[in-house]
Amino acid sequence: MKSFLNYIAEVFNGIWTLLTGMKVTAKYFFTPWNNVTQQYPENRDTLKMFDRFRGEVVMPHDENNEHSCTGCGICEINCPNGSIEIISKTIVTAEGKKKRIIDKHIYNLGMCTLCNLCIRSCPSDAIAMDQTFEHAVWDRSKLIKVLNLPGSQVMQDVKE
Amino acid sequence: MAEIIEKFITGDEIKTDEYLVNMGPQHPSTHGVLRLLVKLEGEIVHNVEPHIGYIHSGIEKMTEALSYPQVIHLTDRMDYLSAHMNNEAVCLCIENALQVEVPERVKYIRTIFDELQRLASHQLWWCASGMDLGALTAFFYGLRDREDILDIFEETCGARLTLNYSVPGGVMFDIHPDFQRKVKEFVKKFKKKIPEYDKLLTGNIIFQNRTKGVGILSKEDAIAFGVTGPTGRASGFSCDIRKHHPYSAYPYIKFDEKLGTDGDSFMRWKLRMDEMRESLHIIEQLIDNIPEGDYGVKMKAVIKLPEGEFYQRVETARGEFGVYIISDGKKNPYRIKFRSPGFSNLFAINHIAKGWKIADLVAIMATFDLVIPDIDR
Amino acid sequence: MTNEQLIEHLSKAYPDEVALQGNQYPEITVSREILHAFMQNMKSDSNLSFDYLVCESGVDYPAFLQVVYHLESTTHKHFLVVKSNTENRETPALDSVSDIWPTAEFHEDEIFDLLGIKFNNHPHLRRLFLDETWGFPLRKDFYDDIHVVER
Amino acid sequence: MAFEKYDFTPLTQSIHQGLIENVSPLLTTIIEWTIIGVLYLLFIAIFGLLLVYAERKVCAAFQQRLGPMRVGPWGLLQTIADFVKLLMKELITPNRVDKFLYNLAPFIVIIVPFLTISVIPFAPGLQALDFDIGIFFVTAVSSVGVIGVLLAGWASNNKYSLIGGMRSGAQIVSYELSVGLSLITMVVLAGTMQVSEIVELQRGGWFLFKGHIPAIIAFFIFVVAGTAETNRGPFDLAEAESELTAGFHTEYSGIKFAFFFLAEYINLFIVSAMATIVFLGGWMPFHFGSFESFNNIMDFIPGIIWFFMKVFGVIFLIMWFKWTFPRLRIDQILTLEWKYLLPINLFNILLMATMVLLGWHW
Repeated sequence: MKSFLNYIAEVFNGIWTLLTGMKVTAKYFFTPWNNVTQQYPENRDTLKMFDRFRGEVVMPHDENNEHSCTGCGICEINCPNGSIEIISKTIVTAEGKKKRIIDKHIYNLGMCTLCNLCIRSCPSDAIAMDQTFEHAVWDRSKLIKVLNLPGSQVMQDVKE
Repeated sequence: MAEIIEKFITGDEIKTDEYLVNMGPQHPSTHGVLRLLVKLEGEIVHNVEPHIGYIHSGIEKMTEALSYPQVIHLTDRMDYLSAHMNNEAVCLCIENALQVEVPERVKYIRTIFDELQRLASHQLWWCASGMDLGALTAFFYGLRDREDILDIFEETCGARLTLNYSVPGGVMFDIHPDFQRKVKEFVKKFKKKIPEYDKLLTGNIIFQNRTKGVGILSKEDAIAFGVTGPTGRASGFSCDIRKHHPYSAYPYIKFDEKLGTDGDSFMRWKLRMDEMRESLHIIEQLIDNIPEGDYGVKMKAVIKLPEGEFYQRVETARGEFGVYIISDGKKNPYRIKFRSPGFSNLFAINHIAKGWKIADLVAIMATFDLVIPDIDR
Repeated sequence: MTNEQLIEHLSKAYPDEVALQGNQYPEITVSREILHAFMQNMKSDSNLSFDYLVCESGVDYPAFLQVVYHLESTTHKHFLVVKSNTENRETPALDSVSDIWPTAEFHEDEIFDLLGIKFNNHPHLRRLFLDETWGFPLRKDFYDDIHVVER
Repeated sequence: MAFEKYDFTPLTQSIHQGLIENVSPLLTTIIEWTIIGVLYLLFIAIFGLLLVYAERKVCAAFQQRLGPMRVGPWGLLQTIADFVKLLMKELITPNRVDKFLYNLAPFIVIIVPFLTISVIPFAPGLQALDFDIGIFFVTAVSSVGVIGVLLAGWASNNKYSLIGGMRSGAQIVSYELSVGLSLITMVVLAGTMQVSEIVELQRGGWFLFKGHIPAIIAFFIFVVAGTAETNRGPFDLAEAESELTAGFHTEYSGIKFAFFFLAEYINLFIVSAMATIVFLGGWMPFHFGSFESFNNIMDFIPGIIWFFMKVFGVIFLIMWFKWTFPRLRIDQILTLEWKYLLPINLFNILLMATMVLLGWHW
C-alpha cells in the first residue's frame, strides 16, 4: 500500500515539476514585448558600439591631412601576427639633412587579432581603434589597408 | 527452439555485435571538433576513445617566437570561455618571475573579471548542456543572460570574447566609469534568474532522471585522472586553486569551496549552479571596495624574464590552468607549457561512460563542460 | 611537509639525486633508471603521497630531452617538481608513469607526439594531435617549410 | 438552431446530385475522388507549411526571439521559400544504401497522414470517409508510419539512422498501446467508434467534461502518447539532434526529407484533431450550462472555426511541451509507457466502465 501511495506521489510530483518548467516558458511566451532579438541591418541607425570597442586599427588624421605617425616601427615589432608593415623613405629636409619618414603604414586587417598591443605601444598615439565592425569584403586583398592617407604629412609637434 | 528461448531468457550467448560509431568531428554534442570513437553494443557504450587534434593550433610552439606580452593574446584562444583567467595566469607568472607587485586596484579588477568570466562561462555551459539534453529553450535563456556580461566586458576592454585585458603589471585599461553600476545591476538581475534556471531544468523530473546517478566519477578516480574544476569538486576532490593557492584578490574575500559527494552528472550540474551563486557573492564583496589607484605598474618596454622556471596555477571555469614558463633570459620564452584543465578532464570520460547508454554519454560530456581549443591548444 | 623538510627528506632517501629549492617549489632531478621506482615511492609513501599529477611537460634541451612532472599531494598539500633527462636526443626514451597516475597516459601521448620521447611500458602510445607525416614540432630544430611563412 | 446553418452537407449533396444527373455513376465517383484527393493534397501541403511557420514562431516566442522575419511580412513566406528550396535540392542517394527501401520509406511515411486524415470531420458534413469503425481505422492506419521510419533507418546504411530507426520502432509500438487504450476509454463512454457520431454525442457537452475524471486522465495520456507517437520533443529520440545528428532521416535530402518533415507536422495535426474530436467535441461549440445567451453567441461561430481553434489549442500544448522539456532516454521512455501510462490507462478504462455502468457521467 505504501509503495502504491509512493507511486501516486511520484506521478503527481513529476507532473508538478513539469508544470513549473512550463510556467517559466509560458511567462516569456506571453510577454513578447520583452523579446531580445535585435534586427541587425535595420537597426544600423540606433546601433551604437561602445567607445572602447576594438574594431580595426586606424590612423586619425586632422583637417590638414596630418597624422602623428613617425614611422618608428614599434607597432610593427609589437604586433604578434605580423599584420603591420611600415615602409619608410628618406627625404632631404629644408636644412639639407637626410631624414627617414613614413612612406606607407600597411595594415592587414585579415591577419589582425585586435589585441591592442600596437596602440598600447605607440609612443606618439598615432594609431587608434575604430568602432567599425562591418569588415566583409569580396576580395581578401581589400583587407590590406594603407593607414596614412595619400599626401599626408607628419604633424610638426610630434617628437622624433 | 526451446534451447534458443532458454538462452534468450538467461541472456547467454545472445549477443549483438559491437560496432563503432564516430561521434564527431562534426557532431552537435561535442561542441567543436572533437572526435569520439565510440564502441557500442546496441545503445550501450563499451568504449570511448577520444581523438583530438583537429584544431591543434600549436600555441606552445608559437609562443617560442613571441615576446611575453604577445603570448598573452594567444591564451585567449585556448579556452575562449575563460579568456581572462588564462591571460591572468600568464601575467601572474611573469609578475612572479620579475618580482613585480601589482597595485591593489589591479588585483580587485582582475578578480571581478575572473568571476564575471566564470559566470559567463558557466552560463554558456548551462545552456549548452541543456541543449545537449534536448531542452532547446534553455540555450536561448542562457545566451540572453550571458549577453549582459559580455556587454560589461565590451564596455571596459573593447572585446567580448577574446578579452586580452590583463597585461604584465596591470590591466590594459582602467575600468569604465559605468562599470561598477552595471555590474551591480547585473548581479541584482542575475540573482533573480538563477531560480528560474532551476525551475526550468534542475527541478525538472525528466532532467533529474537523465542525470542522477549517470556517469559517477569517484574521488580517487578524479584525483588519479587529474580531473579538476567543478567536475572534480563534484566528486569531492577539493581542488579549488582560489582557496588553496589564492592569487589576486582572493585572499581578501570570504567564499566557500563547494564540494559535491556523488560525482554524478547531476552533482556536476548542481555544483556549477552553486558556483554561479558563489561568484555573485564574490563580486558583491569586491565591487564596492575597488581601491583607488593606478591600474598598472610601468613595465619595461621589452620584458625579459630571469633565467629559470616558473609555474603559475589559476582556477579557470573548467579547472586548474597551469602556465609553466622556462626562460633562458631572452625576450622570448624558451618553452611554455600550458596545463589545460580540459585535456585532463576529457580522458576521464572513457572511464566513467562505460556501460551507459549513448544518450548518457552526451549527458556526461555536457556536464564535463569541454572546450575543444582548450584540449587541443 | 614544508619545502625544506621535503628537500631534506628526499636528499636523505635519494642521496644520489639532486634535490634543491627552485624558484617556487622543491625540485629533484632523477636519473631515468630509477624514475619509475622513484615515482612509485612518491605516491605510495604515506609521508609524501603525491597522488595528483598536476602537469607533465616535455622540454627540449641542446644535449637531451627532459620530462618535468609537477606533483601535488591532496592530503599533505605539498608540491614537488621532478625532472628526468633522456640519454640523448636521437633515441629519447623514459619509463612511463601511466600505471601510477592514469592521467599520465595522455600527457605522455602528447609529449611523444610533440617531442618524440618514447615511453616504455606505455599501454597505447600514439600520436595524439598530429598525423604521421609530421616531425616533432616542439623540438628546437624542427622547421616546417610548408606551413610557416617567413617575412 | 443557428448552428445548423454552417452544415456542409447541402453543399456536398448538391455537388453529388449535379454530377450524378449529368454523368454516369462511375464517372461521378471518379470525379468526386479526384476532387477530394486534390483538396486533401492542397490541405496537407498548405497546412503543413502553416504548421511549420507556426512552430517556428511559437518556438521563437518561447525563446524571446522573433522567429522568421525576412521573407514576406512577418516572415510569412519563409516556409514557402524553404519548401521551394527543398524541391530544388539535389536528391542524394548515398553509396551502398538499399536503394528500393531507401526510396520507398518517405512515401510510406507520407501516405499515413493521407489515410488518417480521411476520417477526420472538419465540420458537419465535411468528412471524406464516415466509417462506423473510424477510431479503429485511425489507430490501425497510424501504426503504418513506423514501418517507414524503420525502413528509412535501416536502408540508409548509417549507424545513426539505424539507432534512430530502432528507437523509433520501440517507442511507437509501445505508445500505440496508450493511444489506443485512451481512445478505447472514450469509446466506452461514447458507445460508438463512428467519428461523426462521437462528435454528435458531444452536442450537449464535450466528453472531457461529460466523462470528468477518467476523461481528463485519458486526455492527458492521449496527449502524452500522441506526442510520443509523432516523434516530437521531449520524445524525439528518433531524431535526437544532439545524440544522433538527425536520426532516421540523416541521409535524406531534398523532397524526400521534406516528406518526413511534412509527415511529422501533419501527424501532429492528426493527433491534435483526434484529441479534439474525441475529447473536445470536434466542431461543436463551447456551451456553458444553461446560459442561453452565451450559448447562442457561441453558436454563431462556424463549426469549422471551432474545430481549428481547438486543434490549434492542442497543437500549441504539444509545442509547449517540446520547447520546455529535455529529452528522455530510451529506457526512460519505455519505463514511462509500461510502468506509468499503461497501468494508469488500464485502471482508467475500468473506472470509466464502472462510471458508465452506474451512470455517473453527465
